[in-house]
Amino acid sequence: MTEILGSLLLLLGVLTVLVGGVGLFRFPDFFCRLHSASIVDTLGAGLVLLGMLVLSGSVVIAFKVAMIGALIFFLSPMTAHALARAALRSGMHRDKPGSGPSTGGMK
Amino acid sequence: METVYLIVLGLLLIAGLLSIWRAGIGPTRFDRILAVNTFTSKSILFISVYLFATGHPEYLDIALLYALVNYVTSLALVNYLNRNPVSAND
Amino acid sequence: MINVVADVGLLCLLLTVALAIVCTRSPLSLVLLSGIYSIALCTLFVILDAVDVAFTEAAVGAGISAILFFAVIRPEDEPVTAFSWPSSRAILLGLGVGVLLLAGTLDMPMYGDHLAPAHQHLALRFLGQSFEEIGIPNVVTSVLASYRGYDTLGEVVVIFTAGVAVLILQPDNKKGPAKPGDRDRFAPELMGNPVLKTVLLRMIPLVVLFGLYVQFHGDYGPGGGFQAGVILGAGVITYGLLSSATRLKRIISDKWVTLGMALGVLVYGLVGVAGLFLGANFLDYSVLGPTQTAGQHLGILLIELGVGLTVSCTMVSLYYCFKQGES
Amino acid sequence: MSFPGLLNYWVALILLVCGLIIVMDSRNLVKKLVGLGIFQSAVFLVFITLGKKSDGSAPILDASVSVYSNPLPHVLILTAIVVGVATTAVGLALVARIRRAYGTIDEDEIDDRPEVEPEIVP
Repeated sequence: MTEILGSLLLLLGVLTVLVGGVGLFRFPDFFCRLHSASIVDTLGAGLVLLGMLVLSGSVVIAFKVAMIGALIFFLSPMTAHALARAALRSGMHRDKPGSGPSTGGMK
Repeated sequence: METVYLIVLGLLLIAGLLSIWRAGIGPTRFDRILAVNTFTSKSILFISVYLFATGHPEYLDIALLYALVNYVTSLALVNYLNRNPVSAND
Repeated sequence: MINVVADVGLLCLLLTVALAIVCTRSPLSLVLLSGIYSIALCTLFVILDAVDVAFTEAAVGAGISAILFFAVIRPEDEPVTAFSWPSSRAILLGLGVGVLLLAGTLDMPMYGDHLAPAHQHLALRFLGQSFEEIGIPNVVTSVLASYRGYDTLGEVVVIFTAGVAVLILQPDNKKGPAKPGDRDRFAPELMGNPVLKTVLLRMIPLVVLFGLYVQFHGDYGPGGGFQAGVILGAGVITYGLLSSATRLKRIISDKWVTLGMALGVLVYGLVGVAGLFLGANFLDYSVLGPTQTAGQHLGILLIELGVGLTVSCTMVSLYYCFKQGES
Repeated sequence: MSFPGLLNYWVALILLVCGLIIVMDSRNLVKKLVGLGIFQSAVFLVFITLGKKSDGSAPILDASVSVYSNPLPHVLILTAIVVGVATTAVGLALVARIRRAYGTIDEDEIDDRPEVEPEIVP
């Protein structure tokens, strides 16, 4: 039972991570990519780690997994925030709505 | 169970490749640092899942270390950008 | 099966990053790509059962190299063209070397071969007898600290020498006009940002705690003085990055850091000399305690402390030197 | 279990050649140091691959494990990594010093102005 639940969580999480990766690869400008990479990635990592928490047999390992999860949960959004601020301060702006996603890249 | 682990590891590798691609082509420096960050979190997952798959989860310390010091690169970069303000676009 | 798939996949990732590095010219992108390279390499070390090595690579690659590189590169180095292929001469020469080496690899043992010569004499002894002789489960630590203690002493001296060399190369700041107002304030963007301040200031004790865990748990799991030194150094440097090197120097002055570098090597050497005085060979810890394993335990603990002290102080000293060169 | 065979060594070989090409070809001193790091890591990879035993586990003694990989290459490479970062730091310090003396870290630009005396600039 725990194995099935753990596997499901692992697969769901890794699919989410993959979706985030595709977003990072495909989206047209930095802020879109930031959105996909940080938010979706944190969710996916959380799901995978939750799956491993279910699968972990002992308390020590469960604690380590929970620790990794907590660190990712706090540090990943913080990094995204810092990056977004730094990008805004350096004068980067979101593409104009009219230019559409096909322009690709930042100018 | 082994099939599940194989699928998970394979998908993580593909996601890692996408991150590397983004880090390689940019186009701005922020894209690259973002790609480094997501690659790190994917490696944390990869190491953890691999250790679980091979039955040695006691070495999770390595993944924990990455989760702990992942911020240093971003912090050093933000520090660098603050010291050397340049106009955007790489 | 899992092992082979992970191995091949990571080798592909490594190759991709290496080729990207060959074609990239911007220093900033290079530093970031080499960060990715280091992470992929570390993961590969985990796949190849080298957890201690992976630990070291993780600590070094994520904790310290980026700080050093970012202290040296400048925006004016950014080239006009971001990508360029290497010249055909270099590629030809590289290919020549590659073909010669390829001929050399054909005699190598296959991946994971149990009968490979490397696994026969010394390795069997280390794996079979180190637990009776040294008494700690991590064979890597017992080989590093006890069987090959002399070699490790040499490595520590090399790190110390590198730290001294960087100290010599740093600019003589006493003559130059210092800009106290500019350098003595908290980095405004970083500390004015409550999110970064709240999270990262709380990270520092966690990182230092983890470093101490790695230092003292190194006998039983992956870890040891080298890794712990780098992690502790990274934790201390984080405060410098968040505020400024000047503020960090008020807490840990550069004199103490330099002293710590030397003290670590001294502790290591003195443990060896203590063995001499108690009637054994240099760096033979068996005589340090009532029983052989107790002596080995004590000796390994002490020399790992020395290694950790030297490495962490060298890292902080490197940070100070590069900060000084920057202004 | 003979599939990866010599693949690890071949990848290490390509990495080594990549590092060599970077060191020979690039004129930027920071890129040369990154290339040195790649060259070095190829050597690490060869050593660690030599220590791997199939179905082995990390050389940390445990009652439930019977096959361990070879600890000796791990010891050699572990110290080499830390020494590697220390030597990279020395290289970077030299680069910073060259920048103070010549105002650039590009070899071509340095060659154009050989007459600058390094001692003049503080």
